[in-house]
Amino acid sequence: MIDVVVLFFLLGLLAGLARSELKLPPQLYDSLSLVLLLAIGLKGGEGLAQQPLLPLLPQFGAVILLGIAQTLLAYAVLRRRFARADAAATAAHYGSVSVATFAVGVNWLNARAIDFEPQLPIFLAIMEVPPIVLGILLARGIRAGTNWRRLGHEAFFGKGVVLLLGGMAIGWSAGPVGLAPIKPLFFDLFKGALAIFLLEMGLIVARQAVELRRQGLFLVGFGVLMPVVSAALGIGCGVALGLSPGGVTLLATLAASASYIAVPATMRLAVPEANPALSLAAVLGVTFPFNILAGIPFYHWLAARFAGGAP
Amino acid sequence: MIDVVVLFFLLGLLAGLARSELKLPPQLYDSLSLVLLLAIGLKGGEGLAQQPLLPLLPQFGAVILLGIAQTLLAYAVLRRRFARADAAATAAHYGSVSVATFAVGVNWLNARAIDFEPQLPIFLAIMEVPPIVLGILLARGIRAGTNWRRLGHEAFFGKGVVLLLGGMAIGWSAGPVGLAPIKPLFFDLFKGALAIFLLEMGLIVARQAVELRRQGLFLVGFGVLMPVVSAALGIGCGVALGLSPGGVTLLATLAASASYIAVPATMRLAVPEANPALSLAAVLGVTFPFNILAGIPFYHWLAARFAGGAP
Amino acid sequence: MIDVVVLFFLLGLLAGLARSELKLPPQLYDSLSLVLLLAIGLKGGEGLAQQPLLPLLPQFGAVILLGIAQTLLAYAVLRRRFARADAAATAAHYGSVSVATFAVGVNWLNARAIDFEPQLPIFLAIMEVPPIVLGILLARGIRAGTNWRRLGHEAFFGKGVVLLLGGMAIGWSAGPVGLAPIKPLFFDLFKGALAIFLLEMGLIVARQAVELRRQGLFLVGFGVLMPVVSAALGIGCGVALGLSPGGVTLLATLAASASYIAVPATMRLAVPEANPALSLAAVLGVTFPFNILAGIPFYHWLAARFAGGAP
Amino acid sequence: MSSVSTDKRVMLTIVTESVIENALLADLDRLGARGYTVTDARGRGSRGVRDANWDEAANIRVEVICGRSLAETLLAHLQERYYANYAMVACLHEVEVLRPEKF
Amino acid sequence: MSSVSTDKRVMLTIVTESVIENALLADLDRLGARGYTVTDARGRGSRGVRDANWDEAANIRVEVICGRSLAETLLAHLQERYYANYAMVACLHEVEVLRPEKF
Amino acid sequence: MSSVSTDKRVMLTIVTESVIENALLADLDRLGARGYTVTDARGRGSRGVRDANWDEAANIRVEVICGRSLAETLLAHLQERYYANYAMVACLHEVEVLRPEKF
Ligand SMILES: Nc1ncnc2c1ncn2[C@@H]1O[C@H](COP(=O)(O)O)[C@@H](O)[C@H]1O
Ligand SMILES: Nc1ncnc2c1ncn2[C@@H]1O[C@H](COP(=O)(O)O)[C@@H](O)[C@H]1O
Ligand SMILES: Nc1ncnc2c1ncn2[C@@H]1O[C@H](COP(=O)(O)O)[C@@H](O)[C@H]1O
Ligand code: NA
Ligand code: NA
Ligand code: NA
Repeated sequence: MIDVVVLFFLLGLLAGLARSELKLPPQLYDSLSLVLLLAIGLKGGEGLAQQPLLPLLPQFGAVILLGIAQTLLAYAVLRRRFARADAAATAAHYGSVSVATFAVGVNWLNARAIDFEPQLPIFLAIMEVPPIVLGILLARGIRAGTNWRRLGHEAFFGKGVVLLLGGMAIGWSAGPVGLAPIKPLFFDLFKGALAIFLLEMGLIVARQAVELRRQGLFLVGFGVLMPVVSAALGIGCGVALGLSPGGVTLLATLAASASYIAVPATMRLAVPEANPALSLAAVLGVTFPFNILAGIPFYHWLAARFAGGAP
Repeated sequence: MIDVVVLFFLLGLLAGLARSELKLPPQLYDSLSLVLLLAIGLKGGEGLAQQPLLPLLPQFGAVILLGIAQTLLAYAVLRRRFARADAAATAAHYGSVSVATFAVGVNWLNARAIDFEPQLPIFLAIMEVPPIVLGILLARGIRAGTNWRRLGHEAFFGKGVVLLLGGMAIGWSAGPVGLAPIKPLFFDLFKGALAIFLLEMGLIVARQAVELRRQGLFLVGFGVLMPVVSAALGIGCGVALGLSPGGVTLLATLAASASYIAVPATMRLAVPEANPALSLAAVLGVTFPFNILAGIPFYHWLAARFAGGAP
Repeated sequence: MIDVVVLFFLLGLLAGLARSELKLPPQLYDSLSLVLLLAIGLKGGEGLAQQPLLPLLPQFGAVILLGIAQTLLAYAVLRRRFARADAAATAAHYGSVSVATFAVGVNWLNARAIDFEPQLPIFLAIMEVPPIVLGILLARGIRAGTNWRRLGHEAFFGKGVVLLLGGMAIGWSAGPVGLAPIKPLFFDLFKGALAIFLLEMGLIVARQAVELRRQGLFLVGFGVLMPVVSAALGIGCGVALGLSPGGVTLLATLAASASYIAVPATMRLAVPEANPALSLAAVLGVTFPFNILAGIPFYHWLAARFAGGAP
Repeated sequence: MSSVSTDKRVMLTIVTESVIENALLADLDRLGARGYTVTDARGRGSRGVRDANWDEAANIRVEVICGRSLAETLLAHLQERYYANYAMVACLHEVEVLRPEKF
Repeated sequence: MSSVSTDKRVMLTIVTESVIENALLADLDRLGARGYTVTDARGRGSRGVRDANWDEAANIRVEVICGRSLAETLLAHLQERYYANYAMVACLHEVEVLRPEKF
Repeated sequence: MSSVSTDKRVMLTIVTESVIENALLADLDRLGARGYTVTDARGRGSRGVRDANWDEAANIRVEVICGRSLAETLLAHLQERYYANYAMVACLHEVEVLRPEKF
């Protein structure tokens, strides 16, 4: 059966396609994403407090390489059809990751009582930035024009990274007992908050319909196949790292996901000649709905086969 | 004793009348009304999942007629005093329904552990629109000038209807087990959210004081008597439909309630020559507070006598 | 160990100092402060319902005098260095109180299961205004120019006072049973809401860094010593009133706290020649962080010694 | 003399009730405006205080840069269609633009 | 020649701290302005960055359409009453309006 | 004749994508603007509807009061740096100010 949070996404999608007057206050959307990011971070940090951190370092290297491989692959495919700037910018979206997709994956696993490693939220945080840098290099080469310092700062101290890593640090140092008093807000409300967040995502996705129709089949095909291939890479990486089936599923989900917040904002500044409508139509119009409706269960089915858990 | 949520309304009212600086962020008000609408819908849909839907169709017809009867009655009374446009626009407000009043009614019944039928939220959704259409016809006749398509779209895909019916569809297909993870937000927080919502309603009602004083006694009298007569019609309708005492109470509350969101917005566009201050002074300044302070208990007392439950 | 809510403050502070892009929607901040104020009021009112009110009147007089004494003391110290308007305005900030600091104190005591008297939130409400009036008098004398009526109205019907006293009135008349349905929002979420609120406070405090560096050591010294001296006065006052160790701690915290909402807004209007950056740098840049990081535990240690509870 | 070569156009500024936003923008479209900018506003005028505390009492402020003749067409339309029944104020002033063909 | 007959008035634009909104609007009222429009704003000027991240650092932008002499009275009042102590900027420009009796 | 003595300056109004707010304001700074005012906006233009429903589709409206020559420098910079790739519209008009040395 479809998870209830996904039903909210479908409601938003239908309302948007029917051109309903339904709108969410933008500040509600911002507030929910703040709560979701902090909650994911807190939960991960709580888990990390119970294990040594040093052995994780090689895993971090591996998932960074995973993101870079995806970006290069996407660029190679997209370059056949699009101008260099557009190919590079879109590739960066696909190399990077989406918090919303990750949250739906976490929710999917929780609903089925499938565990995953606590370092997954760290993967989420560190996989965001490298594809952005690579995308800019692919688009522009190492030219004088790029203000790397500003870009670096915006990437590393962006909202998402700060909230995720900050939440992890708090969860890590407070531990389960310290976190108890704030659990009613961050943990008990997580799924309700995710539901409302996905309602808005449905409305946003619906707005991509026009652009998608204009761009045609190539983009739709790319938007479906790219995440599947990425998920396969992610599964390979996860199995190689020895993650549990839940962890492999979530790493595949991360790989399959494509950014629609941090990357578009940064690319708009760094590669202005790229058309943002193109990337967003693929990411939001195709890949995001594909992942949350069909991808995650499929990736878990694959993960379970290869990582040896029951599907 | 007065319910705690009504105390919040009184606090807002007093603060407003004392011209306090107290203001709620408009986005908080919007967010709360979104949560309330979804929660009412989810709850209703959850209930409907346990019974066949077809036998409800005649009930839907009956409550639509109820709203139309109220609109015509209100128009006949108001036309004695006001211009055609004003009478028609105000009548549409009274024929239609108010989510906030409904929510207070639900809360009142819940606090007393009185059950009601799960289709009541559907009544809420389908009673909103017909009086709007009728009000426009009363004001303008079937003239060329009215863009019925746009109005129809705005009415049927308006925020309130989409959230209510969407919430019901989700509640219906997810069922109690599927809804469990989002209950902490939508069900446990319902009354707290309603309390803050009513605080803002109190502030809004207080702003009607000046206009009300200007309009004088006729409007005050209408604002009290119209809901009582409507509630009587609602009780008759509910008893005829064989609803439980709780259901009859809630249908009477719906009938007695008057719209202050969807109707004013639509009427402003469709009947611009009507004075919106007039309708809002009656609806918000008199009828809404009357219903939540005195009306609901009174309607329940009546309902219990006629539908045979203990008051 | 540091309380988890304080960790959120530190996260905001670090993010702000690192010039992160992290921002909270201002409406979220307003909404949280509304919930916190109401929750503090409700809790206090619930407690007051169980005791006679008349014996409290002398206590109210005592805490008003406490605030006035602090204001005069602060003025005397600041006048040695600053112009009359600046000294008076800053003194008013220190004589008055801060809800956020109070909330952190409440949280600190709750986490340690230390009780305090239910009238403390009333102290919070009545200690806000008198130092404002005194500050204006110190700055301007009793001149014709001051619109006392408007100032009085803004002070007594300001947002904070209305929500606190309104919440108390509701808590008082509803009692524990009546409040039960809204507890999930106002009580269970209190600490989570406080955590997010303090995250924003950290960002706000970080913005004071530049101004603080410009003002130099005198202001930093004042910002640390003034609350310590005030807390000592508060402890004396609390012990004299016979409060419990928790109550003495909280009264000391109130005394030590300095306003950064009501007072700056009123002073900006009433004493425009005072430089608001100066007061805010001291209050937000030094005193607020000092109180929540080091002050509260220290005041409790002192309170426990003098009021005779176990530290 | 100008170092960049600008052209004259007219800026039409409209302040009105936000409830008619959709209808008004559709009219601007239909009458030929190539673009517009909208901001949320509040205010006071002959129809009283509109403090944006809730939707019914919120204003919008719309700006259209266009040629003078279109601006006058728009203004005439506003006067005929909206002035009687809605809180509305509108005014014109000249502005200099680059890329005049855009407006 | 104009196809609609417009009249000249003046638009006074004021950007200042939102903390004085009530006081400023009361002054405009008292000095005879028949209306005004307010929007929330942020900015930078001689008193530093005011980024609207919290109430103390928020700006408002107020527009008043009126006759030139009232505009100059208002401007003189602003200068005398607010310029020294508050972050404030004000400027005037001519606008064309319909219904000149309204302003 | 004026009762208060005002001076002529120019008001540059820019409407563009909010994603470039920081970069644009840094440019204004660097090129010598002494201040600016920003409001949030939405709109429509040659790059389609920008309805501010989410961050990517939000606009800002920036105003700079300054001397004509700086305004033209800024305008030329905008044209060169932003016009090709960003949704942007800019225009100038004359305004009267007190304290001309401030701008
Ligand atoms: N003289 C004025 N100057 C600036 N804005 C005005 C003026 N008069 C009215 N407005 C604005 O236009 C809206 C509608 O005006 P009215 O139709 O006069 O009520 C008001 O709410 C104000 O926002
Ligand atoms: N040259 C300028 N152009 C446009 N707006 C300005 C200018 N200077 C100042 N402002 C605005 O006016 C506010 C107060 O200015 P100031 O008193 O110079 O700090 C600033 O926060 C800006 O929003
Ligand atoms: N003719 C116009 N009048 C007023 N604002 C405009 C006009 N054209 C464009 N805009 C604004 O400028 C933004 C960017 O315009 P564009 O680059 O044409 O898409 C739009 O989203 C509108 O907010
Ligand atoms: Na990816
Ligand atoms: Na009704
Ligand atoms: Na104090």
